[in-house]
Amino acid sequence: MAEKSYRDAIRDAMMEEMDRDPNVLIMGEDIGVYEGTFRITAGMLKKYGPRRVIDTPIAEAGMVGTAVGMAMLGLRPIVEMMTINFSIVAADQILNHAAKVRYFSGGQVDVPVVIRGPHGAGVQLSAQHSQSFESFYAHFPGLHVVAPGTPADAKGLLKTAIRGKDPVVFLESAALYGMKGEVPDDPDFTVPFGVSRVAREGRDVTIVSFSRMMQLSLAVADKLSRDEGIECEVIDLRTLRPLDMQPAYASVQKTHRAIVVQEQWKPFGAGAEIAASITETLFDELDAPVIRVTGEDVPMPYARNLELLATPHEQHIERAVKKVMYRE
Amino acid sequence: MAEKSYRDAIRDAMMEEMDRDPNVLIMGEDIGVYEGTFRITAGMLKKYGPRRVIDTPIAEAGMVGTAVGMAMLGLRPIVEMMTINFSIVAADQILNHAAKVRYFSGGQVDVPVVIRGPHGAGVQLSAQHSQSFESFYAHFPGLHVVAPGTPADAKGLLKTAIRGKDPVVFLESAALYGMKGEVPDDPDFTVPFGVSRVAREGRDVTIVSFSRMMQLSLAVADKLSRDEGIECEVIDLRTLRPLDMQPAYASVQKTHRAIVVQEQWKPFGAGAEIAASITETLFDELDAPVIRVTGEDVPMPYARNLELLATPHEQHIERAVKKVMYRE
Amino acid sequence: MAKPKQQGGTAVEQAACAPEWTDILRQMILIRRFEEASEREFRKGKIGGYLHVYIGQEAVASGIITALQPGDVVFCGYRDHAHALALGSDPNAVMAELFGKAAGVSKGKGGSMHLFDVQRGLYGGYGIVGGHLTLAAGAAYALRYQKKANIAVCYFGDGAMNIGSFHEALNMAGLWGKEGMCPALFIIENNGYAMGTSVERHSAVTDLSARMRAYNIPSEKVDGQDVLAVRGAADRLIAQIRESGKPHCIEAVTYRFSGHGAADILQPYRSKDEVEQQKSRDPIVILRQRLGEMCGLTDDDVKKMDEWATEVAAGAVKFAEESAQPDPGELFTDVVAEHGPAPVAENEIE
Amino acid sequence: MAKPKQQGGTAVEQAACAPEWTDILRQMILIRRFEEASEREFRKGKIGGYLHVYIGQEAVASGIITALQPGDVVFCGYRDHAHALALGSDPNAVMAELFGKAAGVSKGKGGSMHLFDVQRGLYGGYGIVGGHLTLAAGAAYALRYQKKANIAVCYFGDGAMNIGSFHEALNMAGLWGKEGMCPALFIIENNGYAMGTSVERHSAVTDLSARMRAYNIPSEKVDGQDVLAVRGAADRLIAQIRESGKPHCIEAVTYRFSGHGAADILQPYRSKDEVEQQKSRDPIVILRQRLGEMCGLTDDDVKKMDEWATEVAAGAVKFAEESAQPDPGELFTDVVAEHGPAPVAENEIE
Ligand SMILES: Cc1ncc(C[n+]2csc(CCOP(=O)(O)OP(=O)(O)O)c2C)c(N)n1
Ligand SMILES: Cc1ncc(C[n+]2csc(CCOP(=O)(O)OP(=O)(O)O)c2C)c(N)n1
Ligand SMILES: [Mg+2]
Ligand SMILES: [Mg+2]
Repeated sequence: MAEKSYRDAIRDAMMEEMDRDPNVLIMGEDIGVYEGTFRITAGMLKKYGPRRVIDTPIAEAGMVGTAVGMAMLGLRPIVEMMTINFSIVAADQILNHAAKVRYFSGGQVDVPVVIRGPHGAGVQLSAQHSQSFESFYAHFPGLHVVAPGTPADAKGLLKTAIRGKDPVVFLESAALYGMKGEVPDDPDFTVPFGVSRVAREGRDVTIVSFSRMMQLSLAVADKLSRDEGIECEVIDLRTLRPLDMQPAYASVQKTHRAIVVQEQWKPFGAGAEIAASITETLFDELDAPVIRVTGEDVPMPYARNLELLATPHEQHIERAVKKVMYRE
Repeated sequence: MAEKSYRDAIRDAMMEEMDRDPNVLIMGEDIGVYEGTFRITAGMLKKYGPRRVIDTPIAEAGMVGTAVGMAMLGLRPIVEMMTINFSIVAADQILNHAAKVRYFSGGQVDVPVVIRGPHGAGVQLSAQHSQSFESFYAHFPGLHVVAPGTPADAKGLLKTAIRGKDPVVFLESAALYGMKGEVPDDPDFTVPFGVSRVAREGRDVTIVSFSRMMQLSLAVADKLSRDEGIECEVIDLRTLRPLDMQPAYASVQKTHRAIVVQEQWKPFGAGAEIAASITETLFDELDAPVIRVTGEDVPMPYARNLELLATPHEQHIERAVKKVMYRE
Repeated sequence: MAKPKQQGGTAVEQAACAPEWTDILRQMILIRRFEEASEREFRKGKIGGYLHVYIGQEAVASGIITALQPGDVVFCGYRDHAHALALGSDPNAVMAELFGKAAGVSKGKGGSMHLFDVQRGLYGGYGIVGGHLTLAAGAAYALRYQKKANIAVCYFGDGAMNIGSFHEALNMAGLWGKEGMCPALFIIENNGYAMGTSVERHSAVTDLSARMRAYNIPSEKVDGQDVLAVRGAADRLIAQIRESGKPHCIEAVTYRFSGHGAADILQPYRSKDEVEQQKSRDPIVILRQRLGEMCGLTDDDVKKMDEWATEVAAGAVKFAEESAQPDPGELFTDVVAEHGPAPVAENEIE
Repeated sequence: MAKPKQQGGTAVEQAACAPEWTDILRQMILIRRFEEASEREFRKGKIGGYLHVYIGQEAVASGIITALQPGDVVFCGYRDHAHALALGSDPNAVMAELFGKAAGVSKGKGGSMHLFDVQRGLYGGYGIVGGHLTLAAGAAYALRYQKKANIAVCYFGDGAMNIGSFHEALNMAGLWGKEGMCPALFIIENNGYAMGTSVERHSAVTDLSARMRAYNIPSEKVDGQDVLAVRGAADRLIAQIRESGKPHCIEAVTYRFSGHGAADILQPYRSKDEVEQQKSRDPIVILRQRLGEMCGLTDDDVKKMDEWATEVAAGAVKFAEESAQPDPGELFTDVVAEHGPAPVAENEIE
């Protein structure tokens, strides 16, 4: 085990897989000479050369589409989106091509493409550059949608993505790039898709979340434990498609109370699916309705004071926990 | 009142508004000379000429983006998507431009653009041509998302869309184009956004739906009433953003049981938001969990036998109704 | 299986009487009869969805694809039956796909617009106009990356040239070509119309080949009704592409004799006269006449080919009719290869 | 307010000593000082998010925008401060926007990348590369549709030319131009790089003007460091565009003296020498010298302009610092104009 940042864990995963398999390559905007706007790809061009570290024009649809073609012929391209916001320029290539070609070809091709990049709110990047698309990508069969919340998961899930046979939308939290954590050294350490984990045990309330909001939930859980003796169990979904709800269900059977935490807009957001699934499955177990903690239903404003109001914070999670405990 | 088809109701709405306001124009692929693949625009080029009925190249992003520019300068463009599937080629223009420019300009512009076209499963159009995008468009603040289920609503809601000041994604059910219904003659008949309606009254179970699935639900409701004396109340949401859940809540307070019916994939689909909202709001009123009736979680297959298995049918709705009544 | 290019010069350099030319004529006649049969079956309601036939454009598929070698890959749009047949896909399996049967080339899951036969080099069959050009450019890169001597061929229509993915794919192809990393042959199937919109009405520049200059990709205009011209250009350019790893384009000027799709009956965008006049340049008749004049091919020879093709097409229909629907369980296969809980049926699958 | 074009020939035809040229120099110096101030405030942490300054490219904004008339509209990318100032936006309101204050041109909701001042013709300020070109083409159509004599100006970078929306917008502009329905002036701000990727590395064809031929849109390359050349081309072409309703393009060859954004410190993609050498062609120095030689503009005159500009920039910073944040309630305004229940706050808004 070594202490690694979320950023380095992602870079290590890519470089270890590139060392391991010559079919793995990476393409994106300014990932080579410029070394990446978030420096995830720093040093990669020097080490692997321009055939395997491809600086592309500003052409997200072109990046994803060419990657799909490469993948159909046996390569394992990783596509870096400078930020995930730009991936919707390539939405058709992701949703109508990458996600469906296996199916409408009757299973004649594998499509091992990893589309990765930072998602979520930054600091004053305003409306076009602050989005999370997990709910919309996770709606589409044929894709895998991954949202790691720790350095270890970032590395292990990315390796699973790169070694797999299917297209993966890999959502990184820009806000977590600097976060440190223990990461196994074993070059074959991987984390399977469709396996959620209990990030913290607790008897009172189940908090279901992923990515940065999972970390925020952990902080709240510790605070509530310390200050009020409330013990929250935090479930980290890790992958939204496939979505493994079993640990959340097991937890709710114990706590009989659950909240869901998601960063972005409430309507038709990821929290809706999670809340609906829990209620559908465990209606009689619930002592309170499943509450969703979400961002405000507005495009992201630029002004810092408004931006802070637009996203959920610890106190909102705390309030929701108490609400399902009828403690407010 | 006159008997009109859903198709003619849509055409009437557009032509009446074009007669009323010279700033209204329509653009799309093969809507002019070809008169539209679904013949919605038949006769319009002849009547209004090529400046107001614009045949575009195959360029969905171009169509939507130019329409946004026109709208910012005071026109009221209607963009016809040959099918809504092609709208995701323009996803960035819809989600990052049309939906957000009012906000990040600090309210300096109106964006009265209507993006309309048939959505949902057809007959053997296979994976790329059979999709419904309501949940993903409805996730984005700044848009209105409309999905009429009757000729009258198709006309009234489209007029509201054309007369409004905001971008609207107007989802038509190709399967309903031929459906007939009473449509008010009043040229100023409009249906407001954000007002759901009770499509059928009933005391036993609330069925919440929209578009074609709402019609299917009505058929099931009549059958259950006839054959088994079960009285379902059917709520037609009509618009998904803004989403008016009040009639559904009022209904559930009466029936204490609800199901949601949606055509496409269950995970992160529209049904999740509706089920989660009902449970959040009326947890103590519910005698059973809210159940979702949905399509199968697979890309749409071509083979007719598989396609029929991929979408929900009357018996599935019927089974869900009985399930929430603990009658099976 | 794609015909291996013959030793000793290209087919065109040889006497145009080489046996291969009779094979090509036979192939084009088969495509014609197959498409006629598929249109008939569509009218009978045996084929559903969209059906786009290649009648009138046969030389564009046959002229290029017969010049390919094993390992070359082909991407095309939804008007893809001819490409499959030219690559040697079993007509029975192609027709079965149109019928949505399990024995179809794509297991009945893709249909007319999504024919795949990867073993023979057919990488599909795509329905979003222009969406597959990026895939083809990437495939070409992959072939070079893998140090293969093969090329990627990408067919697309005149109307596809106005969509963003075309632009992004070709600029990337042009850039990669500078490094010798894009052995791709792009084929514009210029049949004069995008559905009901003529080239003049959808493209600001009507010389479509000239538009390729914006990507540093050389392009040649050829008579798409003359399979000798198409094949001649193909042989020459494919050799260059294999050698250089640089992309090239051919604009095949052709015409679609049938409607855009089987539902396009009225065709308000073109006159009967125009269609009739264009039919006077039938690619099959043109080749048949040339082989007659130059090589003494007789009416009787052609009659035999025709009977054979008619039989194959009829046999394919019979095969498709009689073969089984996909098993209901197929609904859930081929969604993803692996990972996580298998999909659960929402509704009972009878 | 855009300066009305003067009677009796364009500014350039007149003696380049017309008072307007001193105004243009003053404007360019203001832009420079404003951008320097904004970079300083970014370093201090007073400005957040992304900050892209126009230092080195001033002549491209001033040379075109000073040739516009009231009612003309301008669309540009995220590197938009200069365009706002050239259009006459209040420097205080522009700086307040960068600070995210209520007094900002976009109420503090847009920030540096999304400056809007519709009253003065600035229709934004967009952050998705290439996404705004389609808007500009549509705006041009609308102007003609409304029978106005105005034009739409669209600025974009060299890197924006490789994305699909560029292609779709220009082909549609070319088509509409044939009908006289697209009075648009497209300006390529060719500063040699898309972030860290040089033109040679991102565009298969490096003569960017030549690429416009694919859309039947004439294009001229001008020295973007020489405001007389830029303004000369603008006067001539804008007159044609107003008259004909046909789009035109100008490729302004320029250079960005600062990093791509304020975070671009290392600049591994270009050498210090290259930057230094390019700085020897400073558009402000070039104009200042010409006005000196030809019109006897003195160092003292320039010193006065400089002092004025420095003061205005400093005043703008002070104004922005002191002005108020948006009211929390502003979070929910400007989402949509109307319809349905007003948004409810998920979380308490203190
Ligand atoms: C992105 C997209 N927009 C619209 C359509 C609907 N459509 C299918 S084929 C077609 C015309 C294509 O014309 P062309 O590219 O010339 O090919 P052809 O049919 O003539 O062979 C259109 C508009 C589509 N499939 N994809
Ligand atoms: C679609 C999209 N992809 C990527 C980005 C990230 N990005 C912002 S600016 C930029 C470079 C643009 O270069 P250019 O168009 O030449 O304009 P310049 O910055 O040189 O003025 C990139 C890649 C973006 N904003 N939008
Ligand atoms: Mg065509
Ligand atoms: Mg640039």
